[in-house]
Amino acid sequence: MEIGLNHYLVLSTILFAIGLVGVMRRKNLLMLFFATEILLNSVNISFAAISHYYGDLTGQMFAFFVIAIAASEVAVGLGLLVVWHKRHNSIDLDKMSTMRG
Amino acid sequence: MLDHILSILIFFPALAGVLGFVVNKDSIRSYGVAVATIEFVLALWLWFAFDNTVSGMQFMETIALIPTFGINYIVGVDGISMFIIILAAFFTMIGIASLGDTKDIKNMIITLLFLQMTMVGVFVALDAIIFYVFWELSLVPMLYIIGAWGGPLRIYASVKFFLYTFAGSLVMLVGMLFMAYFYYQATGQWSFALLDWYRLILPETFQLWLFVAFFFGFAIKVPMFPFHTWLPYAHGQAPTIGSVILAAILLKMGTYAFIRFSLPLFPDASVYFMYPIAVLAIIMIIYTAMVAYAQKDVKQVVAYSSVSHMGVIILGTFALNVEGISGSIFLMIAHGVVSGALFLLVGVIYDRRHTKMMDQFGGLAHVMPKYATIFGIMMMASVGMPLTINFVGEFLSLLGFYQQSHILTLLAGIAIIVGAIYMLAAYKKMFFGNVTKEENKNLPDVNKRELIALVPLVIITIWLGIYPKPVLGPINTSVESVVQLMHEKSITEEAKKRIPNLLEDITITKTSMKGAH
Amino acid sequence: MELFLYTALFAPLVGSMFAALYSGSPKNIIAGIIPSILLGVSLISSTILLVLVLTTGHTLHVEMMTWMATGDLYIPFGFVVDQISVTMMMVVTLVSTVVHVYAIGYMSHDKAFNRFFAWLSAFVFSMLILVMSDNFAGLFIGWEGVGLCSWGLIGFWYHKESATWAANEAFIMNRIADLGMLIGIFLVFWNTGTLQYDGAFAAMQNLDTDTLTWIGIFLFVGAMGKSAQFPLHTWLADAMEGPTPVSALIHAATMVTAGVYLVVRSNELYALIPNVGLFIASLGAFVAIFAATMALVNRDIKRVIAYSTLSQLGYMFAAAGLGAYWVALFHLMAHAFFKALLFLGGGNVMHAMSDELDPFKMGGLGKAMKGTMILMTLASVALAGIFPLAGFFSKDLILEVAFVDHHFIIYSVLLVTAGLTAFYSFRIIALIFHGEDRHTALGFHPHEAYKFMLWAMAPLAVLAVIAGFLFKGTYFEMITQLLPATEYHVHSAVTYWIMTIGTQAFVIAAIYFAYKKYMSKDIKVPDGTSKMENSFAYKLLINQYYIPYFYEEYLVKPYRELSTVCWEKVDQKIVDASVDGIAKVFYTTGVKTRTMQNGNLSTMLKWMVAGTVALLSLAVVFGLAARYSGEIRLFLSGLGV
Amino acid sequence: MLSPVNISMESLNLITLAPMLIPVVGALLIIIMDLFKSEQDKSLYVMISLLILGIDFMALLESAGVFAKDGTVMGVFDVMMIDGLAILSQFIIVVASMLFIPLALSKSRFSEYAYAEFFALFLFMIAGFQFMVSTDNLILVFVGLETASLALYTLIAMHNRDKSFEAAVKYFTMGALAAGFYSFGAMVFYALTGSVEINQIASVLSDNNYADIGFVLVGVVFMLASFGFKLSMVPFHTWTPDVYEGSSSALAGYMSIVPKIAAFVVAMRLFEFLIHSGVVWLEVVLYALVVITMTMANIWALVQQDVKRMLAYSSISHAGFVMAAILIGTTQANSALFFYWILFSVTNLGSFSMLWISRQKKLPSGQQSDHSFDKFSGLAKTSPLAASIMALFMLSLAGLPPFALFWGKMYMISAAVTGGYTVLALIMALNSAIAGYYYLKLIVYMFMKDPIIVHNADISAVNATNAIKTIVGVAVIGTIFAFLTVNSLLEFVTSFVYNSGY
Repeated sequence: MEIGLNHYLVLSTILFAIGLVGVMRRKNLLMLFFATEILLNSVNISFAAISHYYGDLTGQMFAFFVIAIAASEVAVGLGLLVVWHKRHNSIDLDKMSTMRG
Repeated sequence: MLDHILSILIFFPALAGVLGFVVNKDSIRSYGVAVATIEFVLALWLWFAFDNTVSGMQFMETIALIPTFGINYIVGVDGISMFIIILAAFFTMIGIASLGDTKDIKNMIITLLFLQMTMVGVFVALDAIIFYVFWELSLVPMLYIIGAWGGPLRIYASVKFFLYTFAGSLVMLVGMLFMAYFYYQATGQWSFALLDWYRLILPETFQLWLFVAFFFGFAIKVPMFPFHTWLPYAHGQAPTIGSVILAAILLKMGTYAFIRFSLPLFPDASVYFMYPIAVLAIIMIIYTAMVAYAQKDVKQVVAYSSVSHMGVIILGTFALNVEGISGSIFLMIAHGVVSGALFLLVGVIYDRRHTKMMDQFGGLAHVMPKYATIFGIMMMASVGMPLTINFVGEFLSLLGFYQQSHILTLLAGIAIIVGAIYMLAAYKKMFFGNVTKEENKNLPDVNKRELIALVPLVIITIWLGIYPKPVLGPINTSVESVVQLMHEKSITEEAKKRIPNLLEDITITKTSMKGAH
Repeated sequence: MELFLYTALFAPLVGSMFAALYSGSPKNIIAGIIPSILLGVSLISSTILLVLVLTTGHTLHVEMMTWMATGDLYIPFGFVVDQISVTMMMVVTLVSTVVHVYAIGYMSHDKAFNRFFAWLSAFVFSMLILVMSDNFAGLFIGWEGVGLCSWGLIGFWYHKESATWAANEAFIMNRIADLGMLIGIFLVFWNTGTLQYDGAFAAMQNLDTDTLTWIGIFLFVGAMGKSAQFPLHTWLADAMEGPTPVSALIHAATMVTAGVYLVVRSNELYALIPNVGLFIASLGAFVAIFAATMALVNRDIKRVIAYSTLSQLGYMFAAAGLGAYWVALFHLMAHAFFKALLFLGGGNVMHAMSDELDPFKMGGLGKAMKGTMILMTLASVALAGIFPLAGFFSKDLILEVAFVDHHFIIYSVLLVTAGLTAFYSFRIIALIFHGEDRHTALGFHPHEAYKFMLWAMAPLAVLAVIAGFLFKGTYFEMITQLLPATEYHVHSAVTYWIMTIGTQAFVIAAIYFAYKKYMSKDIKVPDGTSKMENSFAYKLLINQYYIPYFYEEYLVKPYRELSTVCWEKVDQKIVDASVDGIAKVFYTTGVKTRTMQNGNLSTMLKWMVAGTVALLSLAVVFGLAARYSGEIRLFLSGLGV
Repeated sequence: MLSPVNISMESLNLITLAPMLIPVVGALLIIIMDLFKSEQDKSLYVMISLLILGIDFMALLESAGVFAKDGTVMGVFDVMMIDGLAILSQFIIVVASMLFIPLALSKSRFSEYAYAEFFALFLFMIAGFQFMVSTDNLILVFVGLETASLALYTLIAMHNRDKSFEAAVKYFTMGALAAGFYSFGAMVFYALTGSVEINQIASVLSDNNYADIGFVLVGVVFMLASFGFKLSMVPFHTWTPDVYEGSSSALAGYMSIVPKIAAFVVAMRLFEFLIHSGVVWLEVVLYALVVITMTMANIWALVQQDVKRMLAYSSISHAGFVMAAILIGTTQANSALFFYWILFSVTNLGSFSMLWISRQKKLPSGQQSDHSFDKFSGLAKTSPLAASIMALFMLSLAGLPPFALFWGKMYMISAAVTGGYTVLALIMALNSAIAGYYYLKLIVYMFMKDPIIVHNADISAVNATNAIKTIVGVAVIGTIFAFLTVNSLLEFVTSFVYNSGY
């Protein structure tokens, strides 16, 4: 059998789900960021696939933008992470709950 | 100037209040008295300039405010509202004049002046939103007065007062918006002007719903059973001046609004809800009178008594005939005068003994004869003795409602019994018997400053009791037009039957007049 | 002529105000004299009016000003002087003048002397309003006014708990009746369209009987309150807490007869509803004997006289109920004279005995106070209805009325009552003035009252004697121009004589018996040991048939408790608590659910995902539903939905 | 063999980019200045950004004029879309920013304002928001959204206190998740319709009249989730209170206004057509979201001990209140949205600036948080004017006439009424009543209690400068005399909304 659109979509959905689970389960900030990356990239896959399926470039354009944004997000995120680690030398989420209620 | 007299009446006190911040603390009282007196004189001038023969609105002013949404600054006065305005001005005056030495008196007087603005505003507003603005705004100064100068529970009391009324009036606001929307559907343009709404004839179901919506706003303000529980707290905690204004004017907003909005806008609904509301009113009358009898705090007695009297006012309003409605309006004024005076009197003794518990007193008639006499007169007025101001109102209200239902009136009439019971009991506890408490032995009798406030009230009580015509006349003229409007607007047979058609009645009136002579 | 009307009406008011000016200051004789003089003026002008009415037969009707006018309602301050009201005016002004003068002496030692006269004159004014006004509303003004004044006067010595209690009781009981009256007035207005007597009565002629009956009943309820008819009678006896002149004026001569006046005034109404009339008559007869029995055993002079007043009121109502309005009015007048006299005499005795009221502790006072004895005896004779004193002409007339109208039960009841009346009146006379001297032992030193007080009482005495045979004719002439002139003649002279003489004999027997029983040597102050005092009947009577007890236990107490419940349970626990409850619900939800915001990032993320998943599942469900809507509909239809 | 692309510059219509480019240029300018001479006083940057925003404002007026003349303008390969909503929202964004920037001139020094980057980032953020609102292309929306958000995270973090870092991290992480949702949602729509332009998506969907509604809904769900996050709809709101508490009061006030309006506009573009084409599911879900958000946020606000957190929750509930407009979807409702938000921003900026004014550098003993209620107790005694102003803002937020927000509330409820959502109208009204309690709570503390904490300085002035006072003054005047401007504002807003077909 040859790989159709749906396979891609299913794959990306599965990846997205994995990402979500990661986001929920991970207590380590770094892991959390990885999870979000998975989320975004899973979407990229399907964008590429769909744009190929429709034969117009919009989807791929979108994918490129997503990649760019993901990159910049990582930049900001890591920056925050580093500062946090400097101050508390831990990147555990559960330590991070001074504000509540 | 006379063309803008109403706007002047509204905004003069507020302006004076703003300027009052400048006035030195020691002379602020005289400033307040001066301002209030000017306001009162203006109000009297309004009365003299008022044309008693005209039934409609007078001194109307219209300023476009939000024409795109049909909100305009429209004010006007007729026989129904005029006297309450005068009363408001009067009570602010004597209230400030009789103000004892209170802490930061400056804020108090300025607050009172702002309160006066809102009070006058409510009674002259002829645009629903303007009415609503003043209606809500009046909560703030009262909140401050109770909360800042009140007793131990003052914060609870003031917040309860504010939120309870606020919640009710928000429902009313929804009702108003609906009303405007219906007007929009009917005429294709937005309008919140009352006089426009009067021309609108709604199907009965709409009337019922809208009536209910408005009812919440008004009933909580009145306050009608079972929405009355904020009142005892407010009165119990408020300083004397606060209770006086609250009882004399603010409560009247509710009953006034019933006559101004509910009756003419929803005649059929008014008829439909007449019996339920009458029953509520009767519960108010009897039940609260009993509660009043159980009180140990004389101020609470007066507070509950005013709930009881408001019941009679409501009853008269929903008599839906000229006698009843005129009576209820007159009773508003009467109750304003009497309960205001009673609260002042309670304040007098509170200033001397710093307690309001009746078991602390007894035999005061020996030590404070003048005080006892004035209190006695006011008590008898509140009990509804003929030739006092209250009797006219109660008599007319009950007389009016008797046309609608005999048995309910009979029940409501119990008011004159239970009223006598709690009032006489309270008076006996406070004034009769021998002076038992040592600290009561040499209490000073009422002093000049207090007499300034009390004597005019006594005079009004008697004068209007013997000769109510100057007040009753204009009221009657305006009420007749309202009733006629209701009769013409009403659509159901029931309503047509219940609400008299004055144009026919005129003949009967003539005959009865002939019979009279 | 209007001048005299206004003078008669307002002179007392002026007097009252004058006295009121002094009410703050210590006793001042002026404050007593001026009102008395003004009352004299009022009396004179009433007399002039009486003469006018008598001679010309004209009646006076003035309208002073509008009181209330709204819608169809029009109530003026209007006053009418016709045969009825002028009679009442005479009675009121005369008796009150006497009482005022008397009170100057009686109250001379009271520090609240001035206040007393303020109240007293005010009372006279409201009484005059009551009898002179030309419409029901005006009547109601006076009605409430006299109630107010009686409240102030019963509670005159407000330091006495009993006095203030009695005052409030009187006021509230009257209020209960006034409600009935008010309803009656409403009925009159909505059915006749006016409250003016003439207009209303004219319109009543063509109303259906039911309405009229209701009007009649409600108005009479009002009358019952003021005239202390059963079951609203208890306040009258307690009202004796007031100073004696008050009892004489208000609770014997004038106020309590207002009810009778009302019935007489609305005779045109009651003429149309004889059933109600009959009920009134029966109630009157019942009250007559009911009160008389209580008077038999009571050991308080004033209360005895009060009960006798009550039973005499019963007579009046009996007459009025039977349609003999003029007779009722006549008895009202006569009774006013001798009963006031009796009370004032009682006042003298009280003074002499320094406010001791138990006749058993007196005895033989006749030596010390001859004048008082003579006056009181006269009054009692008149009350007993011995020829030729006033009582004979008025009271026996009522008996005749009952007889002639073939209401034999009423007749016999009233006859028995006549006997009882004679007995208890002379019981106290005997106990007070004759027999052993029991007071010196108890350390009393009685003395006769001031001369001028006795002189003040004299006119009443004279009237008590002559009012009957002198005035009856002229009175009849005058009154019957307004009231139905029903002559009551027993058809055969024989029966008439038998009746009259029989009655007289019966009464005299009763008097003799009273003297015999209570002048005997072995009368001593009862101490609850004697057989009679332990008998059931005695207990029943001395406790006034346990009616006050019943009221206290089953009306007053429950009301007090119920109101406490209303406040503490209903108002605070239910109504208010529910309001606060709503607020509390919101607040507690806040406190409970704020934990959702526990500050932990992964919880937050979980919430976000959870929300998304929830929406997603909703979406899927909806989507499937949309896709398979056909099948679902089929399925549902299978279920018969 | 590709054919050469030739496109006329006119059709590009680059002028539509002007309003967004101006802040970008300004940001670059600031950075360059910093390169040449660093450690300059913040006032310089404040004034420059103010000027730039002023120019931006001019450009907006220009495009507004264009719109008024000949309707919606497309540009740059029809990616840009300058319609009424875009212009209105940009007005709000820019004006709010102009009101915000001067707050940087606080008396006590705060680290973030020392950096030129702060202002540069700020301008970038504004540009991002402007892009976000002035397009219906999901890509550009995404780009704008992320630009703005990333800048915002950094701004929060620059406040340089533990709490602010925590806030930044939280906001960032959840933002990343939201971004994921957004892109997934966009993907679904793209998959369904083969387009990322909202109006084309709409037309395609309606052409095959929502054949596979299920998938549409999946897309909608993800969009709802991501915008729910931006608009802090319950249960996507959890970040809001923490972030507000963590960041400086001024920035918090800003965050309660500008990002939300941008998100509102996009949400409006995205959901309106779905609702109008009768997607019942969305209607129901939105209804539920709106009610829950309003009510729960109010309830949580009741129990707060810190004024700032209280205001955070209150702004959540206000957002929910306004979200109702999108549910109702009539022209009146949509214009009510903007109308409400304008008045809301005036009042809310005012109240947050009052907090900002009273912000101490370090906490006195006995005071739990920066702005705990105890801090304000008895304020009326120490500084009556400040207390009265604060009270005024509270009353306005509570919707007490005739202050600014009342008119917004009234018009919004009226929109609900005319839209046939009676029950919703009642719920909205009663929520205002609940809200009344916690606004009143602050007034009670200020006017009816005696001072609890001894402040060594007058707390109403610890951080006050003329600049800040001016802002507060503007807010006060705006709040009190709103009723004079309401009419023209309504006409303006309504015409713009109506002409852009919403």
